Amino acid sequence: QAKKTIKAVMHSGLRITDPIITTAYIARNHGYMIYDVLFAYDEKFEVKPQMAKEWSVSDDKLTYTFTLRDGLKFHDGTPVTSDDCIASIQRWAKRDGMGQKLADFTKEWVKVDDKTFKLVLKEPYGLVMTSLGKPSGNTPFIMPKRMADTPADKNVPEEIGSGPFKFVKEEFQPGLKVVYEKNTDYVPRSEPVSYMAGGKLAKVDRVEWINIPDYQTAINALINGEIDYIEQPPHDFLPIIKKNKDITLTEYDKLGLSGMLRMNWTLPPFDNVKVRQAVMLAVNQQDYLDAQIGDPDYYQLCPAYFICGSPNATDAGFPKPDLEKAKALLKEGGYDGKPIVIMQPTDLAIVAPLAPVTAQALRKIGMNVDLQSMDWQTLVGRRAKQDPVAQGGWNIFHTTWVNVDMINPIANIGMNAKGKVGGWFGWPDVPEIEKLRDAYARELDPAKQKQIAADVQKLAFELGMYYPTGMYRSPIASKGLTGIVHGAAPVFWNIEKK
Amino acid sequence: MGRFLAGRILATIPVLVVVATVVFLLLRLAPGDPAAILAGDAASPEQIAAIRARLGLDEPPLTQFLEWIGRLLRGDLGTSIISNQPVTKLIGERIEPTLALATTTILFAIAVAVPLGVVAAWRHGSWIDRAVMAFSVIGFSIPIFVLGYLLIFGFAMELRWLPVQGYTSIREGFLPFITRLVLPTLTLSVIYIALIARITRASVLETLGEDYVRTARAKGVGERSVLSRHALRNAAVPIVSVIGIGIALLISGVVVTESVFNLPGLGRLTVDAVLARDYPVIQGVTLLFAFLYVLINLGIDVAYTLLDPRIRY
Amino acid sequence: MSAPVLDIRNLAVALPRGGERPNAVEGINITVRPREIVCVVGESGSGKSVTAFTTMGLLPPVLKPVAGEILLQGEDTLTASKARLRELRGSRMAMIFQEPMTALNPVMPVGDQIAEALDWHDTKLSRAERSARVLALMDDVRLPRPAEMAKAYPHQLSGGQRQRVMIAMALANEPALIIADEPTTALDVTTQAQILKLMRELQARHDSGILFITHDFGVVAEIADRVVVMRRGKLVEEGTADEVLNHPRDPYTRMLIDAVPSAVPPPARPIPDKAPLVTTRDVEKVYGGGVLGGRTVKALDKVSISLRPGETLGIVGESGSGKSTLARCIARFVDPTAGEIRLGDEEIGQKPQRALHPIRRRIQVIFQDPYRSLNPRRTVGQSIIEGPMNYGTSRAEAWERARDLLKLVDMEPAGLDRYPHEFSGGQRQRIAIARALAMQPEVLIADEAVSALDVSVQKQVLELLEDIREKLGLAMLFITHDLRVAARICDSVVVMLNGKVVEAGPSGEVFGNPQHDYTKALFAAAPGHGRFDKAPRAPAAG
Amino acid sequence: MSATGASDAALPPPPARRRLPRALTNPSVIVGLVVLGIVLVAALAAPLLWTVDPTFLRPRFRLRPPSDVAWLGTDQFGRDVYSRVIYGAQISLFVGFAVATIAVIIGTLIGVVAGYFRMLDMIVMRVMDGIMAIPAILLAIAMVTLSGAGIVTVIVAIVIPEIPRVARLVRSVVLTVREEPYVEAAIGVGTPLPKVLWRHVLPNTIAPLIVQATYICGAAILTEAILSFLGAGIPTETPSWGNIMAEGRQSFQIAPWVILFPGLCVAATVLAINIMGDGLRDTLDPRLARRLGNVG
Ligand SMILES: Nc1ncnc2c1ncn2[C@@H]1O[C@H](COP(=O)(O)OP(=O)(O)OP(=O)(O)O)[C@@H](O)[C@H]1O
Ligand SMILES: Nc1ncnc2c1ncn2[C@@H]1O[C@H](COP(=O)(O)OP(=O)(O)OP(=O)(O)O)[C@@H](O)[C@H]1O
Ligand SMILES: [Mg+2]
Ligand SMILES: [Mg+2]
Ligand code: NI
Repeated sequence: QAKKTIKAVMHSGLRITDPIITTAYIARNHGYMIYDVLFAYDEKFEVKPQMAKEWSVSDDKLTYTFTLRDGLKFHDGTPVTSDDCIASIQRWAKRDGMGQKLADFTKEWVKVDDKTFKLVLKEPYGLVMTSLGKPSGNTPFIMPKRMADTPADKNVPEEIGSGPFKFVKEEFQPGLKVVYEKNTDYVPRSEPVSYMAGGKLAKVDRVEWINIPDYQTAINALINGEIDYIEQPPHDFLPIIKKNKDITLTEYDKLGLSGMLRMNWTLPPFDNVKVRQAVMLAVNQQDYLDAQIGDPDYYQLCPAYFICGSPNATDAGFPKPDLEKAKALLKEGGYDGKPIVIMQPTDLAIVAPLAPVTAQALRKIGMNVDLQSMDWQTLVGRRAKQDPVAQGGWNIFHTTWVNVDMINPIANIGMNAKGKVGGWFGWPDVPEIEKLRDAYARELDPAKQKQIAADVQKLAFELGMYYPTGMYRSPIASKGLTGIVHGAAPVFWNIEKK
Repeated sequence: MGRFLAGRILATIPVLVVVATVVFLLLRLAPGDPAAILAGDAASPEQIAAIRARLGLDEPPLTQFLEWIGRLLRGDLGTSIISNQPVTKLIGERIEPTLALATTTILFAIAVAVPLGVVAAWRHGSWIDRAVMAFSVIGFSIPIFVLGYLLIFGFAMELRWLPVQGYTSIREGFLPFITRLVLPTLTLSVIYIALIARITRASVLETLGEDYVRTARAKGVGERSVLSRHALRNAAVPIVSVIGIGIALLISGVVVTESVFNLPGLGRLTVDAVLARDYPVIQGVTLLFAFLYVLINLGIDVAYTLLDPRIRY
Repeated sequence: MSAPVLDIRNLAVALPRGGERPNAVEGINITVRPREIVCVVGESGSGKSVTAFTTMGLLPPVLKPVAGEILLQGEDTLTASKARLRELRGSRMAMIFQEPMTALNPVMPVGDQIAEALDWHDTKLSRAERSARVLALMDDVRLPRPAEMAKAYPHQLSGGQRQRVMIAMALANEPALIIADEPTTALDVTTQAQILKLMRELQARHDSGILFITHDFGVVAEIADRVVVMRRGKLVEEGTADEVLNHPRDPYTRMLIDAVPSAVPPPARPIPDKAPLVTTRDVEKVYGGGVLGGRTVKALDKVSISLRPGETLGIVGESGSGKSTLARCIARFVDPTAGEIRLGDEEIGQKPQRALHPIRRRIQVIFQDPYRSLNPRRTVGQSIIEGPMNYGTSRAEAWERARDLLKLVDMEPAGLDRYPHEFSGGQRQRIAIARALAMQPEVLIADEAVSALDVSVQKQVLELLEDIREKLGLAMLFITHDLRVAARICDSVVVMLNGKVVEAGPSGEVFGNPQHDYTKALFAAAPGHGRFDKAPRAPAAG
Repeated sequence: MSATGASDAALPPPPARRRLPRALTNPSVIVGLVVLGIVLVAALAAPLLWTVDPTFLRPRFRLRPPSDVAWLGTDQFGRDVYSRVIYGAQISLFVGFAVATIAVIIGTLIGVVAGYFRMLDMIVMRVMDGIMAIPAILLAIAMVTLSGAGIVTVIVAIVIPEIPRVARLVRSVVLTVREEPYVEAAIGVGTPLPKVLWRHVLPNTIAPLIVQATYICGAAILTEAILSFLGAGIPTETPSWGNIMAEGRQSFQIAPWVILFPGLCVAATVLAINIMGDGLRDTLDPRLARRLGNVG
């Protein structure tokens, strides 16, 4: 019988195979192919065991005990042990934001036996399971200890996991093609698939990720049956795809993505809160989404920093566009007419449209804008600079995120308010917000957590931490496939090919 | 001749040194940081700095340069920062499609353009001449991706004769290999056909006025032979120059075609590497290009001597 | 008498509008019979080549035959189809062109070029037969070592050898008619004599008729059975060689014949006894070698000459003997390998190119190949005024001088605005002379400067040069292979062979009493030896 | 008045000027000139011809087909394609001409030097080989940091890799021309070397250079598009035919008008330049006349 192969075009080519060293989403997707996780979210955003058979927490909320399922094996044949899990999580905790927070509260990880291990906290922490079940950004994937012992700032040298697919090293061509084969030794859970949780059944023999840089070609290839799956066809192509009856569009990720406008708090004029507030009032999600997505079926205005549709969603403090007030604030803020450098990454189709919209909005309230086009790498290099604009600094950049990474004040990197040291690009330095985030982390009661999140949001909108430019969803286009999982990432278990 | 060849091949060494240095300098001038792309969007500046240190990117440029040169002398082009793969392996994987496309394109372009140019020159001023000239001018001005999409639309989507995209190695059989190259070759060759046809027409037009052409006619030689053996042979030097320039252009300049038809070639590797600031890959690829160009130009110069016995080195 | 191979009847060919006359030729009647050589003579631009090309069906598209017929063994070539014409060309009629330099395909071995003439008319030949035929043909035309030579490219052959290849090509299919358009003009006398002899011989063997275009009356006297004289597109006289040469009826013919210089030098002129203007001592020139190695040619071997103001020194010798090389060394187009060259008191042989600017004005060269020495993209006027303007003459003045000079060389000043390709060979040569004179040089080097001219113009030019020499005290280095011309104009002569001077002395002595064997052989080879010598030097009454 | 007039009349007008009007009677030159003229006028008069500000975004009206409001439709930001194309003419023509001119001038200089001075040939041509190897995008990205994204940067980045190609072409012509007797003749009448090169050697390169220059001009306009697309081109705020097409490439199938109109403009311009170039060459090069006359 012929091998069943899915040929998929992902949103970018896989080049870095270590999903811990990088936050690149393609590496995360790769991670879900070959690695497995201890816990995963189900469709109600509840954390469910995956590799773990069961877990328990002590009454003082300080000790978490985890037991592994039977029959878990890495692709090289060795069984998965507690050592592997501890090493993997510790490596992850060095890179991921929430992992770091967890590490701050962690006293130690203790191996009980090959299948059982314990996490001992210094003090109670509300996000232990949320962190361990984290479906995106850096996901705590479990790899063999020898790989997990690689320093966290160095690429792992191998691609060995315990997930439902195996990496075919000989056929890997970075940036071009990745090949996965069904892991026949994989023991899936018996529960049905639910979001990222449940039984991961590989129903095809082989998955090939092919990087077709030209979407026009990718779609033609899909129509012609040369490929089966496109992860993120640009929205402008959806009308063409819809005309084709045998192509299905699957909105697998209800939370979707959203864009972010980030100002540089360390340089004038955005070191002044009034000027930031003016910007928050000048811009308008509708324009961004129209320019970026266009089709209202796929976008959503969302006043929540922590994402509409997530437990923390609220509209607290969301600025209503008000040009007059913005102009007034600008004056009060003492804006001196110096050009504002907005960086536009023209090689990144989904981010590129944001900057011109911002530029036009700022011009409307009388700001002087210098819109500079560059490639994404230049932007990435330049946004790290804290120097004045004249020496290569910047004022505004935009980027986009997968919303599942934004759903609470800890995970949401835009809420990092640690300032120039330990903060994220733009470097807002707001101790109150950091205090609130800390409180959120310690809070064990979901209802109270929600309240703290709302407080964070209110304050953050007021100070202009960043402007969310609106939510949008990117459907998967596929032909002849069924069972595409609705989850936080495009995963290939459960998919059947006719 | 032997000495000439040896001299020219030796001359590649300074070229490579110059290219290596210039590219290295350019890379340090260009902003961007491979460590940042490795770390991803959500990484903090501190994490990026750690990766930089790990990669040795925070050492003084001179040290890095010397280190790289040192490894180069040992025949080691280094390892990609991003994908962790040896540069030689990356190049090895990508060179075949590019060479294949370049070869088919050049062969096809020559096969079409030279006869067109000759006929246009022969029938100077006639409708054939005008048609050839019009075609070659239009060939100059259609953006290559538009042509690519149109061909895909026609041959792959409507007629379904050919696949839309992809590349199959020649090792897997000639037929699958060539069917996937037909459309890219057609797309890419239009501009070369235009260029070569024009040069051929111009050169042949000039040689047709030479005395030896008249001599050939006085001998009663047939027109076809007058055109090919006398006029074209003597017009060959500029035509070969242009073909050589064309090959050089092809090898680096096929990014768009490679993207449109999803061919895993060197053009895309270069652009990817530049956009990701994957220093070792960029450096390796440019060195390879420089070496190829020297070889191509050497080939052209040798071709001159074969085509025109008066030229000697 | 047998039927003519070629019978041109009342031919007229129209010139494009705006030409100097409505028809290039009109009312032309020429008959060539088997085993007969008919020479066509006439001034430059008189339509000799046009007649030949019309016969071959090789006219450029701008020229159109408008009347008459051309019968090749009874078949009209004017009305023949293109395919038929192609069949006829090469097989029944063949042509030998004036310039062996450019008439052969430079990138094809000469053997193949000869073979090609066979291929197109005798397709049944096997490879071996074919190459045997080629070698036989090459042997026929006395090319040395045919087997080797067949693989050589034209640039590896001497001018005479190339011309022989052309002849072999023309003879390949034993054509009934051979048209030769000035086939020996570019060749030295010895080679010329061999070629003429060869043509006569071969023609006798193949029963061909030859239409021979030339302006050299020596050649005419040597080979012609019958002579046709043309002028301004019309036929002025026709008759047997004896009739035309010895009893010309038409005044124009008489004028032409009178213009033929005598091979006996006139009595020596008094030369003012001044210090020599140009002297060379032991000049050597080796071509080739250098960084890349390769074959070397010693083109000059210890050549010493001297030239006084007002004196004309002739250099004669066979092709490749180093005449042009010597001229080029003196004019410093090439750097002599060794030896000394002085201009006045100044040593110029070793000066770097940068320092030569002042000297260039004083030494001028008239080149061997007039067409290629004029930039095809510049008008004649531009070419002439270039030099004077380089030395500070105003544009207006330079133009004025150019007009005068053009008149001086017997051309319309309006020609200044035309391009070189719009002139005939002779006219181009005159332009080149005008260009050199425009510089008002002290030393004039004329490298085959009058070889391409018809006798009447040649005479004018020679007189012109003499006149200038007289007036300006010009020193002239006169390179020629035409011994008559040398005798006519040179005060003293140097004979060169293989890069060496084998004999030197006043013209009277050298011509009257040649010492060296080679010099003797050279004089013996001069065409029309002994003819025209006693012809009166004064123009006949018209 | 009459006295000076008379002496002036005695001088024939300089030949180059005499030939130009003759070139103007060549129909292809006229057609080319007219088309180019229209494009140039459109470029220069752009502000008068706009219907709206070419940079004004109206995201709600994105990708609208041509209508009486937006004559040539709108792009993905709802900007008016017509106004952008008109405005883009300035930039694109400038880039095209500037690149072609600079590449031809510098390339010719280098080619002549390499072809005429054999000592330098080896070195110069190897340096050229090296320059060709440097990817244009890398150059552009590095240039952008040095001098900021902008037209000058783009022009320099496109010009540099073109120079070796021109140089090679010119060199090959010079190698053959330098042996021509008329070059020697010019030296013989004391023409200084620079003038020899200028008058006698360079004109022979014109025919192939016209072909090459028109090619470069068209290619530059398109290369600029690719650079824009990769973030190293002219900022997208400043519309050029290249970056309009680059932005519109994504929506090629649903909104073909976005690239169709700038594409047509590029094609028409390149076509006009080519036709004109060929026509000019045919009339200005007296050697072509030689093909028509071969006797003697
Ligand atoms: N540029 C050159 N390179 C190498 N050899 C040369 C070169 N020019 C001339 N020669 C050789 O030098 C010798 C003398 O040539 P030169 O041109 O001086 O002869 P010439 O006496 O002028 O002959 P002709 O009567 O045919 O013009 C010949 O053997 C020729 O092949
Ligand atoms: N292609 C041409 N276009 C215009 N006129 C031409 C052309 N070829 C020749 N002529 C003219 O035709 C006339 C005859 O020229 P032809 O070449 O037959 O002269 P010729 O007798 O061979 O002279 P020469 O002895 O100088 O070779 C001349 O007036 C010449 O200007
Ligand atoms: Mg000579
Ligand atoms: Mg003639
Ligand atoms: Ni033409």
